[in-house]
Amino acid sequence: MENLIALLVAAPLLGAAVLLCGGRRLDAVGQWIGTVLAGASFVIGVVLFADMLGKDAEHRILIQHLWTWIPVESFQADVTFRLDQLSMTFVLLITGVGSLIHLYSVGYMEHDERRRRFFGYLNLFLAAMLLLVLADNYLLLYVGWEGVGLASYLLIGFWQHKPSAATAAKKAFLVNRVGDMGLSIAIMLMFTTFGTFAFGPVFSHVGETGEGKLTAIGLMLLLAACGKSAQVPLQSWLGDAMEGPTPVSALIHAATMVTAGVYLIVRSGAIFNAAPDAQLAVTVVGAVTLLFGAIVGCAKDDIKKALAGSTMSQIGYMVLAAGLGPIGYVFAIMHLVTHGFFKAGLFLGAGSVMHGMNDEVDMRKYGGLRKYMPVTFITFGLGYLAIIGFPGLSGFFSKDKIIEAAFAKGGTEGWILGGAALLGAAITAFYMTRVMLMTFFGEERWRNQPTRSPEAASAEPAAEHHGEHAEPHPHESPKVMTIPMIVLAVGSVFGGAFFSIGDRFLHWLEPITGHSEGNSPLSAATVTGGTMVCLLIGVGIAYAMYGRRPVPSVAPRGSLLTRAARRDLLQDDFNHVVLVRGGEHLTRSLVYVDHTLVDGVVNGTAASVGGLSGRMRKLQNGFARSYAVSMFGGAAILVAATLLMRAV
Amino acid sequence: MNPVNYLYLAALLFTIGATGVLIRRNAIVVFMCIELMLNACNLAFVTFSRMHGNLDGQIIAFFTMVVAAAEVVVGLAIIVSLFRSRHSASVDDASLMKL
Amino acid sequence: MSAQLAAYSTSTGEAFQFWVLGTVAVIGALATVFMKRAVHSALSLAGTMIILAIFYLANGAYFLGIVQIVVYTGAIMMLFLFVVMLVGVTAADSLKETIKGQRWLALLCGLGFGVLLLAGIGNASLKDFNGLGEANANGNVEGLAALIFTKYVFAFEITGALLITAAVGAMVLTHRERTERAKTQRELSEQRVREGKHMPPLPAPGVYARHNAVDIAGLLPDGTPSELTVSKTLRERGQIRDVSAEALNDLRALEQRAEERLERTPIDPANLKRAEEASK
Amino acid sequence: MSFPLLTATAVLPAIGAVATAAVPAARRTAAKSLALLVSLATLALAITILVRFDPDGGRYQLTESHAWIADFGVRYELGVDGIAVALIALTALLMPFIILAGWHDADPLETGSKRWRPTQGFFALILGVEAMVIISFEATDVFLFYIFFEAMLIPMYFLIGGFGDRAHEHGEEAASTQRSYAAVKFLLYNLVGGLIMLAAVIGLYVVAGNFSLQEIAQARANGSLHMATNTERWLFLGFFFAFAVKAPLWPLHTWLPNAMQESTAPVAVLITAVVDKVGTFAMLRFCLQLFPEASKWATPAILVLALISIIYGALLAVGQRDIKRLVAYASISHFGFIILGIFAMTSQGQSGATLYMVNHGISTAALMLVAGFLISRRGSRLIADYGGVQKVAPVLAGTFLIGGLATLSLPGLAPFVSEFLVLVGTFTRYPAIGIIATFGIVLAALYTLVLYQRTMTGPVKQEVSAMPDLRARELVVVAPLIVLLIFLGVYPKPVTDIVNPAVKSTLSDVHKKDPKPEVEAVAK
Repeated sequence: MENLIALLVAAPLLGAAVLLCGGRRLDAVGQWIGTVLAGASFVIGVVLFADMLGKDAEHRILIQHLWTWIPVESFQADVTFRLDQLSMTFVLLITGVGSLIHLYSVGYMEHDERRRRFFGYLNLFLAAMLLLVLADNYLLLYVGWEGVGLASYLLIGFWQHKPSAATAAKKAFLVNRVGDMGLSIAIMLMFTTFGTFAFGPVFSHVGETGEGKLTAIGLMLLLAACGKSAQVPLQSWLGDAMEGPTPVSALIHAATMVTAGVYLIVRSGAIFNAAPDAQLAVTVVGAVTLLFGAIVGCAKDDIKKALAGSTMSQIGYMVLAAGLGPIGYVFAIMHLVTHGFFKAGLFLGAGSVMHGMNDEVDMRKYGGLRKYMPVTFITFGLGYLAIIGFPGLSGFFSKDKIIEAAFAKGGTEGWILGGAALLGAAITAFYMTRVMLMTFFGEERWRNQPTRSPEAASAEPAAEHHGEHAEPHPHESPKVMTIPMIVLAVGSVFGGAFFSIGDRFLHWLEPITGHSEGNSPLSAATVTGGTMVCLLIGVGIAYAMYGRRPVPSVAPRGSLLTRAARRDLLQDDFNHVVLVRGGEHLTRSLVYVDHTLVDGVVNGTAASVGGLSGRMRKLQNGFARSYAVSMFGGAAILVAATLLMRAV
Repeated sequence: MNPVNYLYLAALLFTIGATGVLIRRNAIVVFMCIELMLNACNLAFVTFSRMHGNLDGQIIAFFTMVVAAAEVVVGLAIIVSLFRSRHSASVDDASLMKL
Repeated sequence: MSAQLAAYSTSTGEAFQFWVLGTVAVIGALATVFMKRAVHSALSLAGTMIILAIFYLANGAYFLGIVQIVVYTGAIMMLFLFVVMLVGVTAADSLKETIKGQRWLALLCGLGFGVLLLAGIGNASLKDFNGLGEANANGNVEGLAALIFTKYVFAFEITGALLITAAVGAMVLTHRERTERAKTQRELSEQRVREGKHMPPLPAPGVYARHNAVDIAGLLPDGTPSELTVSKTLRERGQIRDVSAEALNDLRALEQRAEERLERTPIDPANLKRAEEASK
Repeated sequence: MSFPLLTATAVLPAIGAVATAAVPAARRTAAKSLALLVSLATLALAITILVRFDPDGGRYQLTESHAWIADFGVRYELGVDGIAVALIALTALLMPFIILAGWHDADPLETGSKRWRPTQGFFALILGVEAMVIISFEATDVFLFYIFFEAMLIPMYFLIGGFGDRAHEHGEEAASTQRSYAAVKFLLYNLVGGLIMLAAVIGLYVVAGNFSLQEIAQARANGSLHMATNTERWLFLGFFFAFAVKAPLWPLHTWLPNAMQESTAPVAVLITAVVDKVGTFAMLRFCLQLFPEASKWATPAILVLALISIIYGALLAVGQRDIKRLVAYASISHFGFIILGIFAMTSQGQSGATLYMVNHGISTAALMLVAGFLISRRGSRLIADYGGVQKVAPVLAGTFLIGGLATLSLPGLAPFVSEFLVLVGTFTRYPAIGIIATFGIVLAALYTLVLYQRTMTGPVKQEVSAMPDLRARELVVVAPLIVLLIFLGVYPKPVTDIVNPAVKSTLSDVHKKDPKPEVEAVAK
């Protein structure tokens, strides 16, 4: 059985290789090759899952050792895969959602001449992501970690002719690199502390070292997680990442890659459990981010950016849960999975809307679309209900559990975190309702007005067959796009319930992550009630602002907070001023220094030697007699030297 | 008197000759000064031969003379040809590395 | 002789000779360096060499002493004089230095070098003089010969070769190939006519009854001397006697003598003297 | 007496060089093919060495030893350890690609330009460099090594000064003056280094009485040869200076950007990927083995310099406007990593450093050669003159991107392995330095991606709109390098197996052991 694990990774990797090296002759069938291989990987995953269910909890860990990777004395890195419940969960999520989105892309990218390359990149992403979750040691995980970074770089910048896309891609990669730095330092720390960085040995020996070391490792891992999962302070790239094609946003920047940080933290649970300070930091980051993202989400008029903000905030929830320790690990993952379903669904819905609206992304130019694209409306609506935590839908279960866990942490921390989580729930309800209303309800603001705001112009070549600059004709997307949306909608409706009825998910993951009931000051019922209240408040406000009043098709100036939120709470301005400007000045001055100082010293020496020799030349006046003088003087000096030597 | 004085004399003459070489511009005089130096050496040789009580020193002096003769012949010839080309016997006129 | 040669300290006679002649030798050397005219330098150098020859003899190097006189003073110095003549004894070349600081540098070096040498000799251990007693036992020349033709025979042969080469070299250097045929008398005269100067032979030097020297320029009708009348060599050496004032001086001298006889004025020897001088 | 494999490997390209130079001027293509053949044959010999070399065998293998200058105890001694084998393989491997990439670089210019390019000379010089580099990797006699270490400069000087880029923004005159400036700068820097080293070599002879690396190292090891502390330090500095110039280490680096900027891409690769490696290799082989104590004494200073090189080089790379200069500064940063690894004195660090030499050679070759193709198409080295190339020449852009990713050491490509080893090896002994060095990987990403974005992405510039994609010859050059990058990134074991024993013995020479981990998590 374990030999199948390698195939999980191999299938999409093969697809990537074939598609990227295949050349033009594959252009026609490229998308299908990619989709089929992704599907194949999913099938393998299901087979392995079935096999795993057959065993009892103790024997569910499969290890496949492939080859020794980097052997240098005590530094032994192997290519070894580890398939346990945790990674199984991810495998299913990644391959499942991945395959669906491949399918969706077949329709979405239909008219892009570089489609083959697109699917190659998607497959590459799948392979890297699977490598990430299947790795048995941190170094191999690091490979997947950067692999997904590369894939996301390539996909964000897929429309490279758009400078904005290229810049966004670069930004994403760089910010991620900062996180990767944290990961690599963490690995080095592990090596110096434990002499290895394989999961098993490290986790089993955590107890034998000091808490300081563990805290350091934990913080470094957190840094890595922040980079990959767009947590404060490394969140700035996610918004720009929306420059990529919508399926990419759905798969990478909503469902899977951005959740890698959560995986890392949960996977390293043993370390975090032993380092409370690191855990605290994680929870703080999570809480801050979930509010940050939510606030940003409220102000965006670009539908994808609004969803990106929401993604940020939802991952904030997961990180928060993961930071709570054994109380929260399971729910972090559970929310991760459900979020995978409904957020992917929402993004696909958004994509479908844009598909029908000549790639218009400004929600203020939408409105009343529900009767033109019913399927999209329904699936999107279900996703919406799921994410705000409407009772019975998946979001309800997972998020509710996290809020409970937050309170269960106990003490003032518990209250603060819980409060933040509740507030977040309210804001989530607000901005999602806002999106919903602005897109599908209200009057049809897209009628009789120039479409395609200039910055979005020539955005997605997929639009080129729609009549440009004409009034958009909203229409439902083709089956190949709607089917994935429907499937995801189903998932987002029933997933939560399926997982939590009888704590299926809890029992499934417990052997890996461990679980402990915190001592919650509030009863579960109270928390749920509170959540409901917040939810209603949020929805209510949103309805009051956007449902009852007509939405101006040009954004009003808005309050200070609103404007700040539109600018992603000034994060980019900060980065620009501090890092970009500072960096430019630094490099420029260094170039100058290199040229004048370091090089100048050398050239100066050369020049002085030249001048000296010029002066010496004057001694060579050509008069035999002056030569004779110098000769004679030399002779005199020699005699003197001889005498001295004899005297000494 | 100590025969070493001969050596002192030789040194003196040698130095005078050398200085002459440096000071005079007339090639012929310069040449004479060189001869003077050679002679000073000869004197020293002879004195040494007396000191060591064998004739090798004298032999050397003898050879020196012969060589000096040859050298004078050639040197004077050079001076003559130089004079022909430059109509002067001043060594400073030959300050360029070509005739 | 050999006995005293062997002695560590020399006889008073040799000492006396050394101090006297040594001084002269040094003076001669200095003169060689500082005389304006090459000829004088040559002569004083010759003197120094002769003195050196004497010192050789005193040091028991009889052969060398003779050779020194014969070869150096006899041959080489004569060669020098010949060259001086050949080159033309131009009006003495000034001792004025042209290269900046050359002289001072030279003197400094010379002084330093000399001091060093003397110091070196001074603190060299030159105590014992074996003298040439047994070396010259059966004749100095024989001794030298024995060495030259046995121990130093190769050096000797090579010096021979050297001499030959030198002789040849000297010839090569000084010989000048005649490119065109020498002009005949006729051609020369024709050329003169063509150029239209000095049709007649050059005028003879001015000669008076009391004088028959060739270095006196003849007077032109206006009384100014004419260079042409003196031979080219003398002219180049600037050895022309100016006799334009000659007649007047004689006249004045005549008058004076007349007045002495007539006892007109007391005799003025200064005048007379000047007159005599001038007339010489 | 067995077949002198090492000598043959070094002599073959030398003969090839003479033969190539002898080809009549008209038969240009013949000369090129001959050079290519010779380089391939050399590669075959190098592979033979690789096969014949037994990692678990003695320290130096395939040794040859003949008396040479008996009076000074100079011997013709060759021998290879794992490190040398790896580098010889690298050199022999890169040569065919360099020659192939420079196929047209030395063709006579179009009529109208007065400059005549002696094609034969170009390829002959390249082969000559190969011969000298190989023998200096093989030499175990200090004097022998020194001779070729210096002699290398001569052909390099002519390669840099004689053959520049085809086109130049300021015209041919400016180009040639800048070229000669670069060449002279290169020569002077390295000559000064070599001079100081010569003094040290003589000093070594005075102290040790012979030049044999093995004998001296043994004598040092078993204490029979004692050096006064100061003597050893001075000698060490003398050697190290020369190697640091060659490497190049900050602040002795400024010759490299000029040299790489002015020379053609293949020659630039020759400089940075092959010739400079001799410097770092020599640090590992001579500095550490001959002067272990002094090496340890100088370690802190050297580590700091290496650190400066890493950060400084990367920052300057970000600030460059000229593609080749950018790559040059990137290389300076990478050499900083190599030196860091060498002087961290841990097995990870030194194995990593050796691996780094190999990988950096390949990755730089890939990046630089593609850049060369790009430049030869547009006729400009300025980044600002490009834009949107990936639209018109996707394959070129793709290979360029892979080269760039290798330069920023992306996991899965070869450089990652070595870079991470170096970082870990440094971290285990000097955590602070390790962490600061880690910033280098962020900066690497910065300059690589900025370069890629400015040249390849964005709207298509008018001048590049007609740019042809990679030709077959160029693809043949690049593809194998990329395959190699991926292979060594996924399965570097073959190289590490060869290198590790050598590193182990080197470490034992300097009496250093890897620091023990705090917790023994892995059962020995």
